[in-house]
Amino acid sequence: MREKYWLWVLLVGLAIGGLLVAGCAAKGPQTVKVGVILPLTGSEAMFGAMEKNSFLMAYEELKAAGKTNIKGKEIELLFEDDQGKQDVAKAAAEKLVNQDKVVMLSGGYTSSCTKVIAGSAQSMGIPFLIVTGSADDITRSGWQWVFRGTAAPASKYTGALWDMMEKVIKPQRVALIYENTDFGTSSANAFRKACEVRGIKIVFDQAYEHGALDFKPMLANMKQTNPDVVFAVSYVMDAAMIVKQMKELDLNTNLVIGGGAGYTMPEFRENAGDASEYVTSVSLWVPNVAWPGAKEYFEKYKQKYGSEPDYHGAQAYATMYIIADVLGRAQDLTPEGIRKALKETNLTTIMGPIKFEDWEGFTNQSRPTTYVVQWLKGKLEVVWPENVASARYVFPVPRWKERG
Amino acid sequence: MALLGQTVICGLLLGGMYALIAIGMTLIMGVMKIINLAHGSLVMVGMYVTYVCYRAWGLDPYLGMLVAMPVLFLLGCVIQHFLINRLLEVESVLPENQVLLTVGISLVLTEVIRFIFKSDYRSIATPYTGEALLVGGMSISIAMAVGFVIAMVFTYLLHLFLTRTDLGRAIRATAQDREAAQYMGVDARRVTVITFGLGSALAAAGGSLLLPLFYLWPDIGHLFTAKAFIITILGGMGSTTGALLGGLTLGVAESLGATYIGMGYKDVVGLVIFLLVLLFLPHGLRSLVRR
Amino acid sequence: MEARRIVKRFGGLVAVDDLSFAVREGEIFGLIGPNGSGKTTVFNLINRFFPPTSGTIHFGDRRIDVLSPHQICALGIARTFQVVKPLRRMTVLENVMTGAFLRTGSVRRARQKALEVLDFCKLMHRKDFPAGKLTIADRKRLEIARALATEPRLLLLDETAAGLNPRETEEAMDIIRQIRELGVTIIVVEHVMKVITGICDRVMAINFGREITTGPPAAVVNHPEVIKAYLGEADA
Amino acid sequence: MHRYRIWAAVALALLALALPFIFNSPYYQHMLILILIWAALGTAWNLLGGYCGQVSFGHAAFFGLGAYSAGLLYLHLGASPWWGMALGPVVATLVSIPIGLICFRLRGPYFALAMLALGEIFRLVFLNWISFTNGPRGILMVAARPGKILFYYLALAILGLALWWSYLLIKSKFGYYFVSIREDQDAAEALGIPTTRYKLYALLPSAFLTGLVGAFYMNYVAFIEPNVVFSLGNVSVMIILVVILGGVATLWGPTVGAAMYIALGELFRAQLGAANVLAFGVLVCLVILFLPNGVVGEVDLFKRLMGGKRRGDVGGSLGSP
Repeated sequence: MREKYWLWVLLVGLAIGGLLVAGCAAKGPQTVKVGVILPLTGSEAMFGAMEKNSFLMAYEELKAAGKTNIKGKEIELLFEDDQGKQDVAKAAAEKLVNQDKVVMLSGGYTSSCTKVIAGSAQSMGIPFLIVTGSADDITRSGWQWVFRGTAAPASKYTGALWDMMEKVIKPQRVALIYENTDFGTSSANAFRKACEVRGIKIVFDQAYEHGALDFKPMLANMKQTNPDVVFAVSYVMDAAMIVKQMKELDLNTNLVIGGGAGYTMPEFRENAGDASEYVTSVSLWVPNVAWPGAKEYFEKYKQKYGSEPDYHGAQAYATMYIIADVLGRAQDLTPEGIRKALKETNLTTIMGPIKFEDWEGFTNQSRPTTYVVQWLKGKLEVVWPENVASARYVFPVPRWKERG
Repeated sequence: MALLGQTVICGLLLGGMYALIAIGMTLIMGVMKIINLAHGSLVMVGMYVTYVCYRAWGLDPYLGMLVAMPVLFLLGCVIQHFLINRLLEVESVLPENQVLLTVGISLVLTEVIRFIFKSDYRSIATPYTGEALLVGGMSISIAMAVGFVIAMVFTYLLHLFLTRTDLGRAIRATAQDREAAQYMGVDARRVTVITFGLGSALAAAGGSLLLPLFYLWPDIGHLFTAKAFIITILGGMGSTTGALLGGLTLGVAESLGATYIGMGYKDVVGLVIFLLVLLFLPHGLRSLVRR
Repeated sequence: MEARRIVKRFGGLVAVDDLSFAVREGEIFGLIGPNGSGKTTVFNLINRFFPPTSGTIHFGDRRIDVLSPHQICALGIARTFQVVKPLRRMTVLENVMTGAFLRTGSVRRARQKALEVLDFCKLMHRKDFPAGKLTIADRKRLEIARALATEPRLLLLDETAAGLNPRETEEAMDIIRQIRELGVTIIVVEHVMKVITGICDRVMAINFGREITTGPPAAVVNHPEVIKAYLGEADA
Repeated sequence: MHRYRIWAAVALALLALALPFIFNSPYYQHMLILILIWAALGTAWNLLGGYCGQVSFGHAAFFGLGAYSAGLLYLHLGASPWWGMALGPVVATLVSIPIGLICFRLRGPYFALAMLALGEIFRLVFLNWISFTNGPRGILMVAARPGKILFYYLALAILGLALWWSYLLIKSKFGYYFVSIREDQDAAEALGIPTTRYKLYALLPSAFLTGLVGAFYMNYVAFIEPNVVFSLGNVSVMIILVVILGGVATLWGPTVGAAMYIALGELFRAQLGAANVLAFGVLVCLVILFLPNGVVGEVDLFKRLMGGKRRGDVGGSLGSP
């Protein structure tokens, strides 16, 4: 009983003392604090870690160039883990703003966490620059404190694709499959509308829950509807499972198009193996994109952290550059001053030009540049728009059995 | 017709995999009568062991399994001996606090693995990955078929072990009536330790069979825990044949649901069957066969 | 209380086979038989822990084999369990109060009633003891006290004396007799012959779920078939 | 003794009222609100799970229904989600009736798993029924909202209601009946207790309060999606964790558990970086191993202070005076 007594005294003590300590950040030298909220544990941690690394890499480069010094004060990044949970994201946002007194917030990976952080930032009147969260309504809610530069709204990933669709692919019968997440359903909605406008028939339309072992029942069903093009919005590994099982089912179409995310990542190629060949996808970014610094970022990251970054990392890297640029230009480091500076941003990053504009009901949303990419000989090549293409597209793709 | 055939085949093969994972759980639940929410995490750890064997020594996952199983057997024994058995001995209002302990164990296992391997998605490419036989317009994945056969073999071996050996009989006796078994000289503590080890080893085997087909990251365990429960209840706690039957049923039900209702609802189909069985067949699907 | 031709089958096993008997108001009725002869099953049928396969059971002029256990208890039939079922983490007093709540919604009145019953069963000194920590004798007594608190008209006692030493057995018999003084009809299932012969008015012996004989205790205990049934058990 | 307890209660109430001014920062206030939310959820669960012994792994269903009642009112009718505070608990209670009637036929782990399955079914249906629920995109509320203080007092009122109901129930016949069902269902039935009905009597307030907290959550966080509010791992299991950490079947246990869960979770998160979940997992294992009945359940002193249970009793049960 005695030891138990001490254990609970310890626990309660920890609990009471804990909160006090948690809030009081060490008072160091004067810095300009920027809060970054990312999932560093939990099932999204892989991307959270990649984005954190990219932030730090950009920060070091900027520091070397003397750009992290804002009117005599250094920029300081404070990372907080949201565990992929929205309550925690809200707590992190409140802590950063109220306890750590950050001048602005950044981060936001999952749509749900990004929404909650954005809502908190809006009600606290603190600028929030989104890195990844792509749900449409985040920048469609009229929130003047919320800015999205490096991430496109989910429904706008397909800009370049439709150009290519009209000029090259000319689909007749499209099959649409998507994960039932915010990103998946938003993309699917936009895709459906675009098909309707162009009179393209959707012959198969189904959502699935991510993490399935076996997509064959759905794919076999799809096969019967005989589509000529498949549009699929999938998370990384689901994407690999889907194309592998298409191959196993000998499901042949003229082209499989991924709706971004999963279909462009190195892990996709690694897991799907040769089934990934010729798979096409929309993308916001590829290492060999034309924007200055993109290739260097990719190589440097790979060297430094031993793995290949994807567009999530690039988003974080570019965001860090935007932050340094904005804080450098801000008249004063009040929320209002930073908001003004954000609004006036005109910067070319490795994600392309960033300019926060109001359009089509969006606010403070940079217009995304999108690409169509294709896996060719195990490499991801830009195939559209043609003026920036790194390789010529293959269309229609060979049937599974005709491949070596 | 080909669609129905394809659906059923997919379901059966998948069900075989599910069954192997669930057999581990049914053993544990049968003997300990506890809900083990760490089961999926054990599967996950098993998969990482097999993965390491593949990366480090190029060991095929079907051989790596033979390394993963003993490792997980030990891990299971340790968990049972030092954690769960300890808790069984203390007086508590709700026996369900064991469940919470397994939640804690699951968190710890997941985070330790995340520390070592990070959250990256990992997968291995064997020569047979992505290969399939096409029979009459129906595709049969090689890795799944092999996995299915191995799962069946394991189930059969386990069945022999439980019915033919003294230790196996002791396990079954403990599952049926712990106190009675103790009167008859069974060391129930030891039996529970071995059972948990065995259950963990089988979980590792199930995970290893999935490795060539699937992929791996630290949170993969959650996918399996729920499935294993459903199957355990479908089959009746503690029954190996029941688990096999339950696994196949769940696999086919999910496949049919995915084909004819929609991929998003496939898990609902499984859960509804689960509820119905729970309510109307208290001893699981096995009781249908017995009758 | 009257049972008419009750039968209970478990799968292929017939636990109670065409048994009929009637218990008169105010008497102590004994039920004996070797292990597994179906005595406890009879109790479980009366308070409907499971339904009879066929046959009917009546209490007063009500047919009770269609009711549920708690309804039967509300009608005034209480029972104890052979394997005692104390509410382990409640105190003795709280255990008995739980029974008393059947007749009252007031905590105060339930406590009063429970204290009376505890006093009656000589458990007062254990009132604040957690039921899970009682000795076997006290647990058996607690079973009776709890059942009594529901104010039954018929009390089913299942092996109340099993596992008790001679002195404790005497005490238990005293209590049973006193309960009868209160006007409660009692059916006892018992192995200890001393209890049967000491308190019962009539006894029925059963084996394999079937009646062997019914009559005054002395006659039944010495009935050759009954002796054979017990000896048969001893042989096995 | 009695007077002492009244003073303690008054002091506690005053402290609770004053807390948001002592911790006069929105961050601490957010923590306090989360503690109140989880304390109320735990107290509600404790009625059914702790006292009545029916361990539900599906309380996320009631939480989600409450949250979605508020959210759907806003989404479809444009009504203020505050109305959801009225609708949510009613919907949750109504849904709980058939659930209870069906699942209470099952005992022990079977009941737990049936509730688990039900919770998951609700999650999947709300995720896939896009035309009605907006599916995985969830419901985002865009409106100016009142400050933290109001939310704090509202949450405090909900917790107060939960504690008050629990207190009334467990001090009455209901409490005795609930505990007897937990301790031995057969014995309870033989004592004339209609067990299914009394389990339902425990479930109804439990579901009502859980739905109320769900509706409050929608108002407070202003965004819900099925994977968040119907979550097995982050709602259903965590409610149980809160109760077991604090003390099963004790009046104050869930509140203490919630304070520990939120405060330690946040402390670890803020201080330990990526190791925070690991540390939390280790802590959970330690607490369950060494304090299997929770902090309140294990500590006599605490019990007497809080009016939980007299000394000399084991393993906290009734909380009778």
